[in-house]
Amino acid sequence: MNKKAVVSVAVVVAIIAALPVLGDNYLMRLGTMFGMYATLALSWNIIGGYAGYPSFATAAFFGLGAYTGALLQGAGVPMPLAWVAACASAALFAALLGLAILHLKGHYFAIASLIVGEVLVEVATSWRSLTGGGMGLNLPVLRMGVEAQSRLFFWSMYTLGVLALLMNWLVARSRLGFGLNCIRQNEDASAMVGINTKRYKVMAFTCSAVLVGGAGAMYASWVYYIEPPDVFDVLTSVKPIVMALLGGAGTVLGPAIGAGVFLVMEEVVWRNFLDVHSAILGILIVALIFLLPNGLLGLAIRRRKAAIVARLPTLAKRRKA
Amino acid sequence: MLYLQVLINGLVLGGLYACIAVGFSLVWGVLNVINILHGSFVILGSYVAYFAYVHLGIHPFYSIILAGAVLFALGYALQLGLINRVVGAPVLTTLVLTFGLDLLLNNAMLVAFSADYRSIQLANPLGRMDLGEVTLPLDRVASMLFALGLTGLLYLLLGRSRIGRAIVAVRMDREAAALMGVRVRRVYAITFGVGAMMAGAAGSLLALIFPISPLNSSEFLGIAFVVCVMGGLGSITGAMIGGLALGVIESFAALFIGPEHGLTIAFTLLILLLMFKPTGIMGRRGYE
Amino acid sequence: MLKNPVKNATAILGAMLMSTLLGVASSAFAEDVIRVGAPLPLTGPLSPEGEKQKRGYDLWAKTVNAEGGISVGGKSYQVEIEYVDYESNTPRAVQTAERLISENDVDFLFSPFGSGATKAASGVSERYGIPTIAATASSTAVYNQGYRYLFGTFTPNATLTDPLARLVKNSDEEIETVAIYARNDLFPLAIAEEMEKSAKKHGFEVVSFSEYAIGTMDHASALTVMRREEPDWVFATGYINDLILVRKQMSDLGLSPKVLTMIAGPAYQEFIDATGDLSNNVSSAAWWHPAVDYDGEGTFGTTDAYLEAFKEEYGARPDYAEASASAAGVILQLAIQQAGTLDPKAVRDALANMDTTTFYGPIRFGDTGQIVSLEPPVFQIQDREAKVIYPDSVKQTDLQFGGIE
Amino acid sequence: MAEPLMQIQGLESGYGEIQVLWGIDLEVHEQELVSLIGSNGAGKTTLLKTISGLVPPTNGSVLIDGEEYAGRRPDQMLTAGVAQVPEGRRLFRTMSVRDNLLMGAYMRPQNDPGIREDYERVMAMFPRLAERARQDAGTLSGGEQQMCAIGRGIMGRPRLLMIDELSLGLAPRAVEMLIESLLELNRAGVAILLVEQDVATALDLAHRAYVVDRGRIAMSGTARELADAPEVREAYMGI
Amino acid sequence: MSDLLTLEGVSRRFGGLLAVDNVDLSVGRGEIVGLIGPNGAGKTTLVNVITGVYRPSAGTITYDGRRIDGMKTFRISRMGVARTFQTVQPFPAMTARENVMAPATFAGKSQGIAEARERAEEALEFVGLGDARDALASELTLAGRKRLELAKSLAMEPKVLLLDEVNAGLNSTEIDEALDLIRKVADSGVTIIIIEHLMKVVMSLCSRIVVLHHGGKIAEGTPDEVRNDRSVIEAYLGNRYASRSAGEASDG
Repeated sequence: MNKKAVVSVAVVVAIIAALPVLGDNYLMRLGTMFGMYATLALSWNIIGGYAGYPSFATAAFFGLGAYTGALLQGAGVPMPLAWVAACASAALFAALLGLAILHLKGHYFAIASLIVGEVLVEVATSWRSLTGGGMGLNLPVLRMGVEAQSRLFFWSMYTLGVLALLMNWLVARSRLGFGLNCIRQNEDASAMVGINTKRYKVMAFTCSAVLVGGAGAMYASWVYYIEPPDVFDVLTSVKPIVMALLGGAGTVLGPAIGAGVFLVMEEVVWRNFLDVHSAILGILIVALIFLLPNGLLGLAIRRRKAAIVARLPTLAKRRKA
Repeated sequence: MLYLQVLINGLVLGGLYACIAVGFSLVWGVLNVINILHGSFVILGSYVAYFAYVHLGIHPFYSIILAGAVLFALGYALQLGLINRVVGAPVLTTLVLTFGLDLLLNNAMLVAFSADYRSIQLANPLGRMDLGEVTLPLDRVASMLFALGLTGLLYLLLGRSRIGRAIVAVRMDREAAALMGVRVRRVYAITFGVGAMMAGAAGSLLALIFPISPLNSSEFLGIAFVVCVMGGLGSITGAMIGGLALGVIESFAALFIGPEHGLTIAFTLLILLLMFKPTGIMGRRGYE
Repeated sequence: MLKNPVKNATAILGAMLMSTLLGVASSAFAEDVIRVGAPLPLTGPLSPEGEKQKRGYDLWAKTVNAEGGISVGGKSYQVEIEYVDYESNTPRAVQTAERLISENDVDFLFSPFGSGATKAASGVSERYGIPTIAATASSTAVYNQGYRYLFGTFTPNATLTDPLARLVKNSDEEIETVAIYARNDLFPLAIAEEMEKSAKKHGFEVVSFSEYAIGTMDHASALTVMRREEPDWVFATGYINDLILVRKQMSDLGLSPKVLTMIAGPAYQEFIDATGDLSNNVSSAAWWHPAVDYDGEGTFGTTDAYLEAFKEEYGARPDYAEASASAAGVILQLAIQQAGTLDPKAVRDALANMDTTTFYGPIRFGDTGQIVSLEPPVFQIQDREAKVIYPDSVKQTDLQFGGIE
Repeated sequence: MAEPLMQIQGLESGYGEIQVLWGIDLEVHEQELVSLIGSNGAGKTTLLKTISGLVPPTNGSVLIDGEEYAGRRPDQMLTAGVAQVPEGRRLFRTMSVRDNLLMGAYMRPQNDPGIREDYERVMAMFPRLAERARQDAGTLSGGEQQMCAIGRGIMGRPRLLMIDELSLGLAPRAVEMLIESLLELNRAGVAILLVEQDVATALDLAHRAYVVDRGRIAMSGTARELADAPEVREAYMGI
Repeated sequence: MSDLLTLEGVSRRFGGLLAVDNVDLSVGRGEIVGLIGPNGAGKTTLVNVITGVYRPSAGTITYDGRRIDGMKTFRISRMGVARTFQTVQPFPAMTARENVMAPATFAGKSQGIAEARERAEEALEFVGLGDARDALASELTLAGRKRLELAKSLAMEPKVLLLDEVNAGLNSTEIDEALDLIRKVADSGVTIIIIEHLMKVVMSLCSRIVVLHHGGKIAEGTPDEVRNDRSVIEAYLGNRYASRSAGEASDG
């Protein structure tokens, strides 16, 4: 990204951050959701977009973060500290899990990562003494005003989203991002050019978990009641993927844009079609696959590629100087 | 005796599981597509059987044919119209596509049939048979035998029939199959149709046993997943063995560790299996 | 068709924008309307329950509006219910509740389904000071949070299990052992725990208390183990699909206790339809039953009138969830009329001080906001029909033992 | 000379944006044995795949008995009598040898008594396959696999059999056996288009040959002419 | 001068197939060694064993005084063993420069992206792809992609370079260019092991030639010795042609 792009992104970020000025509670809630969705989609982007590993573990990280945060807050740990701990627990879990399953490829990896979430649901449901099982878990209610609360959660979640964006930007510019890009395109050749593929994949998987854990914990504090089927919902794994694909997986801004568009789409469909909103969402998803296979940002990239192809004949005819 | 009863419970359940999974496995193996629609296909099959019984008095065992035909047509059309265009695309594309289609189909069923649970009450149930302390629920056993029979039929179809050999050939080497004159896109559509057909047939057997509602689709999809990975994907015998194994494991886990942990145990085993032997119990040899 | 992705994308976005505008336009509101928000689980696993509640609310709103609406301070208001689907997802319920209050400007709120979601959403209405009526929340934990704007039409869970245990104990049958089988989920587990307490209180031996996971597709092992214990009484909880399956598998395995109690499936006609003769002699308890007979105030007035109206609208008998939803409407209506204003605080006070009778039964809320004036009926399915066996005032028949095949 | 069995004019094709064939002209007559030689990546395999319909041509024509077949599907090519034995054998590994051979007759009516006949013929031609008819094809040795692949090609009863890389990775003795069978097949009336890296073998067998270089026909002529051409000897035989 | 790379009794088995059979090989610093043999002789497998893609079933591999058999691929490559693939393996969606930057970043000694970019451009210039550096790898011609492979290997600043059929598919002009390039690389002090199909290339380039057949080493020596070795001729051409070819070869 060039300087101009960075500046314009920064301006947009700042404008959205000023949302509370409008004082509209519903907008604030949407803004908070946007922060959360952006965090999830951008985090998934690291493992799914850059490294090309179709991870369905987002729900596992999210739920784990939510329960870590909720349990710690329940035990009297201050909320911000509980959030940080949730990040840490999700990251640690991802690192260990990554060591165990990142040798799997394609569908097998997808399934393994999906099932991890299922196992955690079962554990959370069965371990009643700790998690309250199916009865769910209540968090301590915050002693502060309605407005202050909604501002607090908006800014917290939004900050997390911005952090996720920053993480993507840093990864994309670093050796890690470069290496992941290579792994996605050709893992064997990547090892051959000296990339420690296992380590890079585990790092990517960990990156894809750390902020999601935080998002889970914030979410728990925000709704102050969690239950296993909710925080480990499979949709929590699927939606970020759709968002990332929508915006453009493997790009820095794509997933954030996708999260925004998806949120708007979801809200619009949801409020206008009471009984058939999931069918309409389904149609939109199918349409996206066929009409926007590379996401919104893919349109721009396509143009750039076309320009290079136009120059090719000269290269093909090149002779020794 | 307790163990024998639990073993029988597990086998009866497992036979149905195998039948649920076999079509999913076939599609996965041949097209390399994870068909998220599979659970909804099963439910649709159940509805066909339900309405056939309630309105026409057709016993669910016979409506296997009807449900199979309806689902085959649906699957064939979906594949030819939509999914064929993304076969060979990255995992995520096909997954998200079938996910979207599933939202659509499931919602459509919800609107058409409502979420109310329905169940078939047979006019002449077979009842149960008591052998000492062991009880055989006969309708369930019959369903299971039908389920295994259908799975066996599919096995024969793939091994013996012309189209079956074409499907197997495409699965092994699509280009070589094309060189034999196999029309690959059509075989894909037929395979997807057959996968849906098996789901429909399984659905009509399940209509006798489980309450029917569109809400159950994710459970059936989950079972198909687990069985398929356990047995080795794309393998008919694998699905059969995986299904029976899952049924038995679930039953004994419920006995020894508690009914609320049956699924946890199955999932945990699955993760371990994936980690150490991702090709499933039967491995790659399981096919055919 | 795939040639021009830019154009396609523009078309998609354009369509989305259009529908947003339409959505906003349609939410412009009219005068002289009382707006009640109702977040419901219209899709997802709880959708059957959500649909029931919706039928109850709809019937009330339709009837009230047909009668000329609610008169407040000499002016008539029509009732409009704003439904939102929260997809059986609790936090989404909270979110929609907030959206209904802050954006759709609803005057009052009907809670989401069940104790869990009600509890989660009650914080929102409390913060905004919007009187909220919960039609399907029974857990005392929902009401003892110290909230002032939440009122519920279900008595605590123990009021269901206690009369049952007493009834069985006082019979001549020799019933000593109870096996409890519960879905590991908020309501089913809570009621099973109440049952355990009630059983112990009345001197039964609880031989087993086992749970099954949400989404369990086979109960054979658990029932096989239970069969070995030969319990006199089996008490199973869960949602209707679980209980249909449990009932069928009990029959498959030849588990025939003298008493079989299930909560909450048998209260619904669907259960009887789905299990046929197997439903016979299954006992249950619910907060309301069509066999009750009250003559009260507000829309519908008598239970008979309500049954009639329901039958005309839906061609069926209402069950407790549907009736409770309608009752929630009637209660709100009475409170508004009592207060003579739409001011939330005044309506809240009217609710807190309410002491009246409706088609649903006598209405009086305790300090926590939970109803205290009802005696939930116990019933048993006989000849494929639910018949009340307790309390004596509305009793239709006696509890039958055995006959569970 | 009679009309060629297959006549190709100006054929172009490739993969996506990469063009591989740049205007190929080639013909094969009835009962002829024609070799295609050229280095790795010259486009020989792409040429065969384009003819058999696996790769769509972007330009040019493929005439079979004077009728246009360019861009047809593989099954239509088979019906026209053109079969291909792909590079690397590509057997159906966990099917038995017998089932592999029967797959070769996929296009023919199932009750065609000729299938049985042809099966016996293949078995007679390759007695080693007869011994292993029930075995999985994947368990065969390289030479046996090539026999099976060629047998599979024969089972379609083609008039023209295109064979890609006959000797690839095979022991010399196995290659010699295969060559004998091919010559026998050719004598029985089947035209053969052979792609072969081993230029000496290819030229020794064929009536005529083409040299493919970077997607174009660089030279053509009788096998003897090409074998004696110094360019060919230098570039491809390394001697 | 000690040998840079030594293989002792290296075998690799795949199921029932012995793809590499008890091969001994030692390569000195600065040598250009040719590895030839008919298709399927096990050449590529041997390269894969050396570079750690496959673990040898038996035998030891010593490089620069250290055992490397069983090491991970990326470690071996970081120690200075580079290879090109027979079928080119670029990162298709990256530009040529990015492709070459990858090894420069991960296996080379470059510090930071800027330096890797510089290295990459040097390597591209060296192989004559300077003008094509912004083209996507998937859009290069075959010859271009082969050069790209070479540039990638060079960017690793290797001590040993394994070239797997770099000339396959090239026409004779391109081959001449490639040969010049390989000599240039060798002159810069890199040890080269080259797998080749074309005798002409091997003969003109190599100081020593090793012949593999059915996984085993059947001959080793100078180009002249190998070319006149009867078993080599037999393996290559089949005995039908052995006598003729041998005769002509000795004439030439």
